[in-house]
Amino acid sequence: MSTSDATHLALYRQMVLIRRFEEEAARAYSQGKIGGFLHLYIGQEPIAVGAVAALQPDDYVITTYRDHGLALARGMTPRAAMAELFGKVTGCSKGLGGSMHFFDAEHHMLGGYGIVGGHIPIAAGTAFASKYREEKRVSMCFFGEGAVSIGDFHEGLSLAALWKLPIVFVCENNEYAMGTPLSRELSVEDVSTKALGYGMARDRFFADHVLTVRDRLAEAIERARELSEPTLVEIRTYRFRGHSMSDPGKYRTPEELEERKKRDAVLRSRADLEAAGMGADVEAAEKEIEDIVADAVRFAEESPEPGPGVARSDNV
Amino acid sequence: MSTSDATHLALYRQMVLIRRFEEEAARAYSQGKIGGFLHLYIGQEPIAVGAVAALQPDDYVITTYRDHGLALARGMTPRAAMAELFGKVTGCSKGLGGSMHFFDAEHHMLGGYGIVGGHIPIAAGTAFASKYREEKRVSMCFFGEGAVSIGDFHEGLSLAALWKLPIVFVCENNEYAMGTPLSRELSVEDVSTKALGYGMARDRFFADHVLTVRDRLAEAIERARELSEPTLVEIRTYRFRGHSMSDPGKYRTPEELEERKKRDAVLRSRADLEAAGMGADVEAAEKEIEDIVADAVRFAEESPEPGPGVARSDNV
Amino acid sequence: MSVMRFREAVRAAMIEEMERDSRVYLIGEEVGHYQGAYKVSEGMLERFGEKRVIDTPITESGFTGISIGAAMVGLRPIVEYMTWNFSAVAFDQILNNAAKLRQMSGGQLHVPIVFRAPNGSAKQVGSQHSHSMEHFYAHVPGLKVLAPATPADAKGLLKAAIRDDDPVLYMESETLYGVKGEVPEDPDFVLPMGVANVAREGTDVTIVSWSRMVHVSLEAANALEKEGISAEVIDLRSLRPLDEESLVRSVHKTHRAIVAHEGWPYGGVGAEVADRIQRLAFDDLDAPILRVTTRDVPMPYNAKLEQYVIPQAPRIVEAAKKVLYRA
Amino acid sequence: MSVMRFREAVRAAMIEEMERDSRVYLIGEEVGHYQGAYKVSEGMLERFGEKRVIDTPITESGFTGISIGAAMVGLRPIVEYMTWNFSAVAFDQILNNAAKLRQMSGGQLHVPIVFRAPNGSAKQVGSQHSHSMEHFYAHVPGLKVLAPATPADAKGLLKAAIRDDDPVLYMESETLYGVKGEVPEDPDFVLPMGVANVAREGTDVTIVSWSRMVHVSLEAANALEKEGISAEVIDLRSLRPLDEESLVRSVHKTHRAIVAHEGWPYGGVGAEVADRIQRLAFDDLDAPILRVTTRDVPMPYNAKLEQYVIPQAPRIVEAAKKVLYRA
Ligand SMILES: Cc1ncc(C[n+]2csc(CCOP(=O)(O)OP(=O)(O)O)c2C)c(N)n1
Ligand SMILES: Cc1ncc(C[n+]2csc(CCOP(=O)(O)OP(=O)(O)O)c2C)c(N)n1
Ligand SMILES: [Mg+2]
Ligand SMILES: [Mg+2]
Repeated sequence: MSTSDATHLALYRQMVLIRRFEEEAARAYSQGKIGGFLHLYIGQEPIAVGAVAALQPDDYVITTYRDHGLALARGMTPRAAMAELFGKVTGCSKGLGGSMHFFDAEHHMLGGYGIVGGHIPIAAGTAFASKYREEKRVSMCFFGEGAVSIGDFHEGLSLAALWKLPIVFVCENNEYAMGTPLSRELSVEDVSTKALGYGMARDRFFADHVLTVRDRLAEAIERARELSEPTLVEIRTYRFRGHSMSDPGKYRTPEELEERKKRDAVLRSRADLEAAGMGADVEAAEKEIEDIVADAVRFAEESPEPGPGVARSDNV
Repeated sequence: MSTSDATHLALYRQMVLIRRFEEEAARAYSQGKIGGFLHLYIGQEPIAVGAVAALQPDDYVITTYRDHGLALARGMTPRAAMAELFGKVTGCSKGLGGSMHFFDAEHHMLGGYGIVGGHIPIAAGTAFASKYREEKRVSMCFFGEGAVSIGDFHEGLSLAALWKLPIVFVCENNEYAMGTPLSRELSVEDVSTKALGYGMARDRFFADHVLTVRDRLAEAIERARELSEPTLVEIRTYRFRGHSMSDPGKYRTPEELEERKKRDAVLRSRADLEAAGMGADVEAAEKEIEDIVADAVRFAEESPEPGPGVARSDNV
Repeated sequence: MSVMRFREAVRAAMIEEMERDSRVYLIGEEVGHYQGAYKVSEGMLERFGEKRVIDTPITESGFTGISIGAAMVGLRPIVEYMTWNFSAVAFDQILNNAAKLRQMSGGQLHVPIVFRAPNGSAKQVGSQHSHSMEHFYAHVPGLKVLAPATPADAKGLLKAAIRDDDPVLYMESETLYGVKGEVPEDPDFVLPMGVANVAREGTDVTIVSWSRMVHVSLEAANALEKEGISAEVIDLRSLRPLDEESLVRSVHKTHRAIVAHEGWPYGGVGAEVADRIQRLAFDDLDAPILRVTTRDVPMPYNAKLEQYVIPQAPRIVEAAKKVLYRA
Repeated sequence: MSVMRFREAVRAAMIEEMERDSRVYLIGEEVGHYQGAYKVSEGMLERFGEKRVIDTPITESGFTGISIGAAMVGLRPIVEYMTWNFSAVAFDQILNNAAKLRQMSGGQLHVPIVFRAPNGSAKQVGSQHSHSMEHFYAHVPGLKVLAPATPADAKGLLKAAIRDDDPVLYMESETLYGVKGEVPEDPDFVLPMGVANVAREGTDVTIVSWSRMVHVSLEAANALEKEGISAEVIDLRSLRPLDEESLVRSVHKTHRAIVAHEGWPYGGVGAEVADRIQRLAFDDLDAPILRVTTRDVPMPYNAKLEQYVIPQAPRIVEAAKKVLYRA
């Protein structure tokens, strides 16, 4: 296997991990084992996986409530992730955070945030800290296109541009904010044009392939690392599930959904790998993932719940 | 006198009224007759005066705490304006608002606002109402370049562009936000470029002449009135006084200030009018203004203060 | 009278007022095509069209400001936040513009606007989505704050809010939307603001509450009854203005009071109620006023911890016994 | 000991802590080149350079969020708002991120940050610039809120705040900046948070206060003394955590209490103090607790009306007499 094939296989494996993890989470949710909101990342896997492949392990990443994909790509154990969804004390956030608030400080995954746009200045702040400490560390901030109209998007980007912070802003444009299509969200559907007013570098492409994502983001990451300059990157994508588990998804047609599923980057990578003669490796990886996810579910089910003391804000 | 000369004279008169009004206000402030903050408009007069000349009387205007100029240009009586500064019950806001909160509902001057950026969505809301009622009414919103980085600027413009509201956003770029020069405020000093990301029409020019302001704004006003489309207009200008009365103004050199005073649009109009043979009219107007301002000060001094009942929020 | 759910009562109030007055419209995230995140506005887009049922991008500060501006010049917006939590990004607009414009303009302007949304805990929605925002807003003069507990009150008070000439904040609850009750059909069924309701008469202890917690308080009152304790439950309904008289009247009878509410213990509406009672009915009190509140922590996600943190009937019962010195 | 003004004490605390710890820096509008809107940070840019004294554009939510992010990964920012009023546009960042991150991350992250600014009324700055923001923030678990009244406390508490590992909100007052007092020079003079100070001993009535109002309360106490009434003045200094014990101890002695503060009457810190006293010292109380607050209106601009609206010593005197049944 060539190095690049091995890499691709590893990225494929990550994408499958996210997908299978979330499919099982969805099942557990419908069994009442997971509560609250559950926003699935299914369909958008190439973004988190491609991004992490282009980053260094100690770069900072931060995202929205749709955070399982990034956390897993970044190295959070499926056990800690699933246990968090089950509200268990063995979860990444001790069962206090839930699906929307995954944190993994060890892997510099600085959280999933519930207020649209609120984490964008926070991400800029991590980049500010890197610059302050004169580290060559990059921050990467993920958000949906729904966040682009809100004040904190603008303030975060304004300051990052003015202060030349080492950050990559990644807009995962999946064409819907909950039930609102792009056309009712933004007067200009090309999100990357927002960069013009900040004099910020920009990029824009489709997440049709995990390697495309990795390579295009690598350019923005290099700009941040070497020049300490921010970039706004719009990645077009699509979510295959509802906004959250409670979303009936009536705002789009089954045809549209089926059409978009044909562009599924997970299938695309699988096909590529098979074509490259790695069908056996693919199947071995998939088998392994099944076991890992099943183990995560078992672990989550068997783990204890947090006791009242854990809820105290001064005692965590 | 030609119609256009008569118009120019009238606009000159307005500018002089604002200037002399504020000079007297500054004097009263240093005598302790006016309290709180006092932000003078001196140097920026061609903007409010030119804008009002281009608007219809029932169009809506709204601005920041630097609001005397717009209020007077719009037709607020100098008496009501000065009495407000003196905190008297005869003031436009009954002495409750003060310098930063001039309101004149009769003239559709919908206020001076103290929170930077906060009035921008409010202005868009007045345009929303006009559109809702299918009136051909335009809203015009004034703000400093310091407001351009804040969230409400972005949200106001985003929604105005998306919903095609009949509004003109006028950024009075006087190169400083308090003591902060443009270079430390914005990564792109050309404020009008912000329009690109909203797909909004834009314009940009210097307020060197009141007639330029009127004519250029007329284009944006027409776009709002006829097409119900917003425009972002950046007007470069300069304030000749400190940010407020308490500002020592150490952030700029006396040379810079003197240089800019040479471009004073009030002097420019005066010179034009004299050259057009209207020296006598100019002097008559100036004389008249002296009397009006003196009367306003007298009125303000002699007016009664509001009693405790006036402060009750349900009783105004 | 007809029986309807809380969510339907809210909807009926909006529909009736929109039929009655063309200046009234509904604006917010997903209120139109999506039929409301919690289906409160279901069918309204179809009925009134895009002009009057307006979907917004995620711009709470922006559409709050826009609605204040529109109200200022004569429209009468109903602003829906997806939940009250998200009003935190519009806090300045509500505090500095909606609440102040009447006074700071010397009475020239006023802002006839309703802000409404579900408030308080939902189910396991965690730290950033479980706020009881009334505790922030009731502090502010220039705002009225309502928090009904029943479908009838929901309708009557929302109609009052929409007809009011000043800003009214109206607190719903996701966990109340399904609750059924009798609701008057009279299109002019409008309840006065600032009048509490005695949800249950009693003689031994007064339990003051509002919104969802009224039901929990009634549950506690039932439990207390079994132990021979007669609890009176006051449903405030209106937090600002606050019906002091009803509080005083009840405590005059019972001599003991508890305030049971969602939201953190420090300050807020609960502390205000306690302060008013101790101030206005000091000589009537035979025991300190106790408060049963959400515990003083951000809301945990875990289901049991969440229930532990939110006030439950047994905690109210315990507090009642304490003020009766029966603990 | 050296005598310094309140503003100098604040500055000294910042300078000492910045000398001590390179992770500490100051950020805000006009803190650098302009030397601070109220000259609190005068000379600091020269001393520490642009890297550590950072002027921002007008982006309160942005620079609050940026500072929270920087704190989360190890820096220790001091965030200055030009006044606390402007924090209203950053409300969500403080409420949802600063206050919650420790808990919602299961303890993985924490946010060592100080937010500071002048608070309360200044002089005739009107409706939108005269808020007492402590009443909103003290409600929130995960935040600490300090409000010193003297230069010594200003220094000792600010140093404590900067050294704390969690968010601390620190309330100054424009009208206090010029006040002089003795201040310890020891670079490790750090006061504990959550400990009130008896600003004046007395036996007949307890007046609870903080920040600028402590001085007004002392003025009232002097006036009361002339009428033979001995007032004890408690300077809370720390609003959250709140020193219940000191309150109880004082009321145990005086049997009567007044809370005197700037900010509106509904809810807030004053109501909380009243609630704690009635709850924890019920049997000691001989009269209801009264509150002397900013009146329940947006701040008017007119000078006399402003003074009428803000609590003055005579109003405290009157309240004291009332609880002593001498009115
Ligand atoms: C300030 C705020 N307003 C509203 C919400 C409710 N909300 C949660 S997610 C969402 C849609 C976000 O869409 P987008 O940014 O495109 O991200 P996606 O869900 O598509 O990943 C909304 C409206 C929120 N969380 N925060
Ligand atoms: C949200 C907010 N932050 C800070 C301030 C304090 N402040 C008042 S005016 C001002 C500068 C504004 O500059 P600019 O927008 O350029 O307007 P100009 O004063 O030059 O007319 C600042 C920082 C405020 N009023 N509101
Ligand atoms: Mg989206
Ligand atoms: Mg400016």
